[in-house]
Amino acid sequence: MTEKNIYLPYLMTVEKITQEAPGVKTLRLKFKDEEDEKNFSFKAGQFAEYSAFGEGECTFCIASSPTRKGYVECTFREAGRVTSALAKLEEGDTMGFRGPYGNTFPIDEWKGKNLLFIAGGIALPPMRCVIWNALDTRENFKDISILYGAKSVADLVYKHELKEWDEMPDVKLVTTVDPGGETPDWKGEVGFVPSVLEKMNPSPENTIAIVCGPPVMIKFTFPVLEKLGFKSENIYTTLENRMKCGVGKCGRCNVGNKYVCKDGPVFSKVELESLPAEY
Amino acid sequence: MAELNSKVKELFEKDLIDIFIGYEEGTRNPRPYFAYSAQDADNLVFNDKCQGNLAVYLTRKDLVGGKRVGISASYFALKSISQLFDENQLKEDLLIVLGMKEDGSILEFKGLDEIRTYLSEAKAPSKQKDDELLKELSEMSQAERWQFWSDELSKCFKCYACRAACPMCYCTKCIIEVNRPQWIQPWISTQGNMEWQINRVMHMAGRCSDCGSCGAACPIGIPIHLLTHMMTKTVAANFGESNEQGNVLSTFKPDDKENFIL
Amino acid sequence: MNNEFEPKVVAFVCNWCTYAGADLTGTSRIKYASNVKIVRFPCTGRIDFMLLLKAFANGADGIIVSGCHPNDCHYTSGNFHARRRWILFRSLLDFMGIDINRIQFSWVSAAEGAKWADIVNKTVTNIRELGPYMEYRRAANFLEANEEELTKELARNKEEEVKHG
Amino acid sequence: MSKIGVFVCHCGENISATVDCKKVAEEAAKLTGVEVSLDYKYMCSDPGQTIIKEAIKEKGLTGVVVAACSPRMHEPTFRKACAEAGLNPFMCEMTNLREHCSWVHEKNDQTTEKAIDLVRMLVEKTKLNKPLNEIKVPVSKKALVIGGGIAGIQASLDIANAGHQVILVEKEASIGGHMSQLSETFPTLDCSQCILTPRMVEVAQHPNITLYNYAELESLDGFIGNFKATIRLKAKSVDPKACTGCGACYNKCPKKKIPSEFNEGLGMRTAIYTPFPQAVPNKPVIDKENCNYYKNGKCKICEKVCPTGAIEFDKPDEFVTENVGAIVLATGFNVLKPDFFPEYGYGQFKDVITGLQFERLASASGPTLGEIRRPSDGKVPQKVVFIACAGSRDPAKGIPYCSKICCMYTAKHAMLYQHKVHGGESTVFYMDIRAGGKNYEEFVRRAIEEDGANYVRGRVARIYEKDGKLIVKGVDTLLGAKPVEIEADMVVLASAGVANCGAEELAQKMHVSYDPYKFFAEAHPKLKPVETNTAGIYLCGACQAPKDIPDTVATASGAAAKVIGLFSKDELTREPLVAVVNRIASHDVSTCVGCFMCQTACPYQAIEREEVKNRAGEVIKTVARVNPGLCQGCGTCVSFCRSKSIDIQGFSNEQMYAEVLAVLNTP
Amino acid sequence: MERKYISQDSLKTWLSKLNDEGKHIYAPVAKGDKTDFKHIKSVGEISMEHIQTTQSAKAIAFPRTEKLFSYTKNKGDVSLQDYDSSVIPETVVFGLHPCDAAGFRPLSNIFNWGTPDTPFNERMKRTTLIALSCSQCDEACFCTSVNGSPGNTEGSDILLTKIKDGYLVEVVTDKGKELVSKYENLFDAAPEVNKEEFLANVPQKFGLEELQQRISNMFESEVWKQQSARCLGCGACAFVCPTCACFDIQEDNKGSKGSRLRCWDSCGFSLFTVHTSGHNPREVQSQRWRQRLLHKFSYMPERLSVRGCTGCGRCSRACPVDMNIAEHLSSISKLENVEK
Repeated sequence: MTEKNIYLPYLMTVEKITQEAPGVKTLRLKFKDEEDEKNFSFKAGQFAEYSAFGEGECTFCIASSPTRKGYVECTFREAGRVTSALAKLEEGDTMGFRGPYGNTFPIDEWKGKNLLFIAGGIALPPMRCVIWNALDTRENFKDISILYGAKSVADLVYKHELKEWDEMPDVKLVTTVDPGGETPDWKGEVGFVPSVLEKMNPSPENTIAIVCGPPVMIKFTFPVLEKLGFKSENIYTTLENRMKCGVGKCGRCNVGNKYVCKDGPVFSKVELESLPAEY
Repeated sequence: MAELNSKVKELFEKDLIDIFIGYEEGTRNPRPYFAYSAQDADNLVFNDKCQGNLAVYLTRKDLVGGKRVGISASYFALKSISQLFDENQLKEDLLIVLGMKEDGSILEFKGLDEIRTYLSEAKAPSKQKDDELLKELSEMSQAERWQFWSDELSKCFKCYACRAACPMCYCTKCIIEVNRPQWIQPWISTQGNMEWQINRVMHMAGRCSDCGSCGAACPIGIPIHLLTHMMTKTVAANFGESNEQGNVLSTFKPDDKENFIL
Repeated sequence: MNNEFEPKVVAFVCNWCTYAGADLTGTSRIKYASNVKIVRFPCTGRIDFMLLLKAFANGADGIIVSGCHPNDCHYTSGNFHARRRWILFRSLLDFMGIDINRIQFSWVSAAEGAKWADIVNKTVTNIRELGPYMEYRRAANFLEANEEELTKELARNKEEEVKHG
Repeated sequence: MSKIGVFVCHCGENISATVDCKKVAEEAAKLTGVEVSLDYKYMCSDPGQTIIKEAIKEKGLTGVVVAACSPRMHEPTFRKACAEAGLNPFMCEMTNLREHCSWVHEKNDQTTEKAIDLVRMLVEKTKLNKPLNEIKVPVSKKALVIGGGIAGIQASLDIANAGHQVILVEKEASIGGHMSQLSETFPTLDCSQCILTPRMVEVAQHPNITLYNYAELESLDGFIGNFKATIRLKAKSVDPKACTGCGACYNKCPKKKIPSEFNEGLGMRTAIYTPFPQAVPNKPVIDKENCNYYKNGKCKICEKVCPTGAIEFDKPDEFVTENVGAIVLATGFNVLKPDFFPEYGYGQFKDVITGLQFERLASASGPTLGEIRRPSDGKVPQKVVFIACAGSRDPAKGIPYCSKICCMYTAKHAMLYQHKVHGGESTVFYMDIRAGGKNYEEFVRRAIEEDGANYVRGRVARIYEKDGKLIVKGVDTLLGAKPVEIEADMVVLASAGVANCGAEELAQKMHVSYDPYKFFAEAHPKLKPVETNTAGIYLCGACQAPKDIPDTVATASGAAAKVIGLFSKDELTREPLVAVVNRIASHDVSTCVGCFMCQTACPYQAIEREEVKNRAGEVIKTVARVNPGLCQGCGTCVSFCRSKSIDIQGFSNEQMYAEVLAVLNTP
Repeated sequence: MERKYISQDSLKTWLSKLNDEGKHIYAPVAKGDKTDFKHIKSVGEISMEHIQTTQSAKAIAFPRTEKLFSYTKNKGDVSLQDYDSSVIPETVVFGLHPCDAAGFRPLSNIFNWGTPDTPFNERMKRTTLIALSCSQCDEACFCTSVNGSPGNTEGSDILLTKIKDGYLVEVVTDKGKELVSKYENLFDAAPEVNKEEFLANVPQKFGLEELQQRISNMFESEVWKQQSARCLGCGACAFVCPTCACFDIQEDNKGSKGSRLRCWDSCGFSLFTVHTSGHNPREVQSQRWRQRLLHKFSYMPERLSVRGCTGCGRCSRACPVDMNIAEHLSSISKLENVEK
């Protein structure tokens, strides 16, 4: 055969499993084949297809940073057939990985700027990749602020990393939970992300805002950013649409004539505004 | 014909309906048509070339949701409408049914009970051709029947036109789309195609109006309507023509007859 | 192991009558063919017809479906519902040319240990005569490449049949 | 993958003699997801269970498969062991290598292969098991007893004596039922009223019993532990609080010629009446059908004579709603009206009477004060013919069953007649004598041998009147079908016991199933004789089938014991092997499309309708929901559901599917 | 382009020889009133009476179900068996019409957009298309409205045109040449004929330019709702289409062995785009109908430089409710007030 079969996944060993929140797990995957590992590279924002052999494939972004070599991580919520099977894997088991696919955050263009990350619920993973990327190349950026909200304290993912970020002197972390989701010893904010953002009142000056979260959160966060003076070209988000192939062929993920798998998943708000509401 | 047009006009003029489901002239045969005004009513036709079962549109929420609906219904569509009522899918106060007799005259129904009464008395249109095919098939040996159906169903490419054309297939998630477990292979193979048809026909048992729309809809021309036709006849032969309420499979009689259980 | 065709038979039984009846066959030490494997259901009403087809698709040559006698259902009416289902299902399969002689339906009560052994032995003998149910399995394939593979398997089985038949 | 532990039991040699248990364990160890696989001589023994418990703890097992004997035997044992080790008990499954394998097959490779297949099957199932928790349903500890005959009285007293509140509903003006009409009772011949009346009084005075006489169940909602019963209190026209039971009213009532129901029409009563002198409560009611005031607006004599002003005309029926946790149905039976038999001339000949009428004649409180006098002319009959099986065991008449009590009471009647009419002649036509029961056969023999009742085996074809005598024409089958003709003064028909009128309607109200003869159906004919298919509703006495007094009382106490058992805890716990309708994360809420055909299929009325509303409170969908308090887990709905929206825990679609695939696909 | 002539009989001989060579020949075979491509064993099976086969010939390169790779599981471990292109036979498709042959270009563009799709390419590599010009058409045909024609050579390796008792042979590609040159003696020199005279007259239904101008700006139009009202949401149109390439990836797994399969899918199915959360970007049929038309007439031309429609009219014939695509496109091309 002359060309590589694009549907053939890499075999990966599940190296580490972290239970992030009820129903949410992070798997750290290591290439079984060293050659594969050597030839593999990706950038922040990209996604991949993960296989549980016997059940099928599922699409998630790569949650680990490209600056951390030797493994990739994914974080997912157990929902359907494939995610349930992935959730059942034990350390040492084999699974499949196909990618990286899609575009990336233009992180090189952000050099010398302030970064404001705004994430909600299970949408922190795509952000985590770029957060660590930025933190690992901290000298390239000015202020880094992270606003992360979840339904309840239990639902916050990456709890130990949140702690780590919180302790970093050059990172401003604000965590919030929806009203009623707090525990007695909760020290963060209580309230929905858009209102907490408004309270935070970040300066739009030389700042890039990266927003990831459920559609409702995004819908209400954009106007707040606008109000704060953020320009559309300085706001980025990632889109999720159902995909099967990940490479622009299966015909599911397009939003108008843009394919989330090829033209996305990262879109600036400017781009988003030119797209029809098909996501 | 003029009777239908003027009747529907009247329904719109009296503001009794928001939408009327009927047929208009199409490329070769009449096709489904939705009238939204008295003016639209002029486009309606009804003749023996009208295919399909219009009751299929009654469960389409994006089309009829919350609207007052009128429909021109063939004998088979009436049967489907009655069954859809039994299955809690329709609201009596939102539906006006005009029964279309084979001669083109209109039967006006005041409510569901009248439809039921009519159906209990009316004779089903004859299905002579299907009956003949059925007989032909049942006279074959088991191996020949297997050959026939595996040949036919090997052609199926699972477009699910049979499902889409059926008024009783209104599930939001069909068993074919259930993947835990994957009951039926979603890809195309004779076996998967067969299992799909077996499921479809078992799900139709006692609910099917025997309209044959599934077979008519099949783009490849597989005579799948023979399966539902056969099922309708089997149900009638075993459990009687009318099953008072609900599905033949959700009810039973202690003295149901069988001769194959040891 | 000899090469004789050993039918694979799956039994779908209800927990209260036939499963208990098969338990009694055991306690009475009545011997029967080991080709049958029992899958336990709460009630015959629970037995989905799709599971029977899945059994055929996955290599079963024969199937036994068994539960409580009419009026004896632990849940009063599960077996009545099941019976209706089987009446229609059987007719449909037959109409489609699927070999219904490979499905044995029976009522075996918790007291009928001997009947259970009898049903199993009868079914196994019957299926042994009918041979492996390749037609249905064969229909699962979608590629010509597989078809060739299957033709070979079919031929192999035929050969074996001839050899031992 | 999951971490499953497989534990293969030798069962001494019961399994290992034919199955290579070591090999089974080795093969199981190779299966994906199997963390540990061991074999041991006796898994159910303490050390065996310890092995399992240790493995769960050490290896962090997520599931356990015990390959041993029948799960019908030891499933609870092993599930308990798992629970003790901290594993959810429903993550433990058993596969049957003994009854279904080693005991029924020869020792050879195939048998071991089969054992391996069986283990693989359960391993695949167990991988898909989900931890389940017992279902808890709150119980309101108050019982509703419907029917105030001896069955209802007994059940009420038993429940009340156990310390629980009881609502007793009786449709007549007095409790007591058929037993209060009886003269003496077989086989001891003690006076029926003497043994019953104290119990009736006890009911009336019991602090835990609320008696609603002259009342009927109007409607019933809810489910086990949580029923809501609406009871119609029929207007009595007499305020029971004001009434002292002095009797002035019925003594003065001008309507005196109303056939008394209590006396089976052999005596008369007034329009305002108490059914019988010992009635409980002993307060009259007005029979509106016959009362002059209600019929033509004039009279009101009772109102005038009542010293306490207790008469209250034109008061409507009232309704009360009671929340109860359990219900006992004790609505009793009726006797077949013998006009069913034109050939016996009941209704045409005054002296052809029913057994129950004979009871009234023989009763000291009856219209003849216990003397046997025939209805036509009050003469003492010298020749009496008793006909057993009047209607019973006659498929042609639509009653194929045996009414069970007639043989005994006919013997009693013959005996009582012989005691009371010295020199009288009694002849009993019978088909068979069914005298199963303590001292029953002896009793019948006494009637024949000591009291001289003449037993003739055969059917009576016809009765007609001739010269003031009733000519009974029958055959004696023991004498080669010899025709027999007896000139009798009176004929007593042991007419069949039939379901009480209104039984069908009541059953439908309560969602209780009934048999073709309208007797209420028990949940299981042997093992659940006092339960119905609706959890929390129990049966006793003759509403289920004709019964004699001892049986009736026994079932009443049985039903009461079930109720008391139910009330012994604040919450009802049930195995969670019940059906559930899926709920998905989408705005569709469930894949259920709400056709509700499962509702028709469910034998337990466990499926309810649930309206799903959006945030604005609009109903977006009506979907099915399973009431886990009622579902018994048969799964009929599961295989019926077209969109697979309903599944059953413990025997889920995925699990059963995995089992079938696993048993057929060798790795 | 080389032009030759082949007689009716020689054509049969040629095909028989190709068959004998071991090439799999797919050709139209009639059964009942339907004709479809089938792997033929003998030339006699071929039928050319039809106007159009029910299905297109796309399954040759994009089979209804295709194994992408296989795997074997052993406890937690997995080994992979890559796609095996060696099982693909050398194939000749005979008797497809120019609209079908033209359909392979859009397919190829989809499957090779950015990343080449091995199974598709390997199959195409081994396939030669001997197309046949159309001498008749029906009311569903509209190739001339989408820049095609009944004698269009685009996409074919060889195009035959029936002229009197034989066929004009136009050898379009090297692949075609190979098949011809091997059996040179069966062919004669092409006669001087005007090919157009032997072609069907397919009337133009709409102006492509007018359509193209409007359709790219019509995402929010009400037209979709009106047009799709009767659409039942089946996949018939997509499955018979020569250019529809949407697919699903599924898993076939028994015991420890399994394979990943690609199978046809349709953008018309209601759950095609549904998210795990239940959210569905194309929730109602009008959105799915819009996707179908925009994909073919807006997105593909914009992104892949090729239209996703060759005017074969199959979707119109297959539709149970007469969703006549030419009629719908024509009405769009006549719309007024579409903002540029």
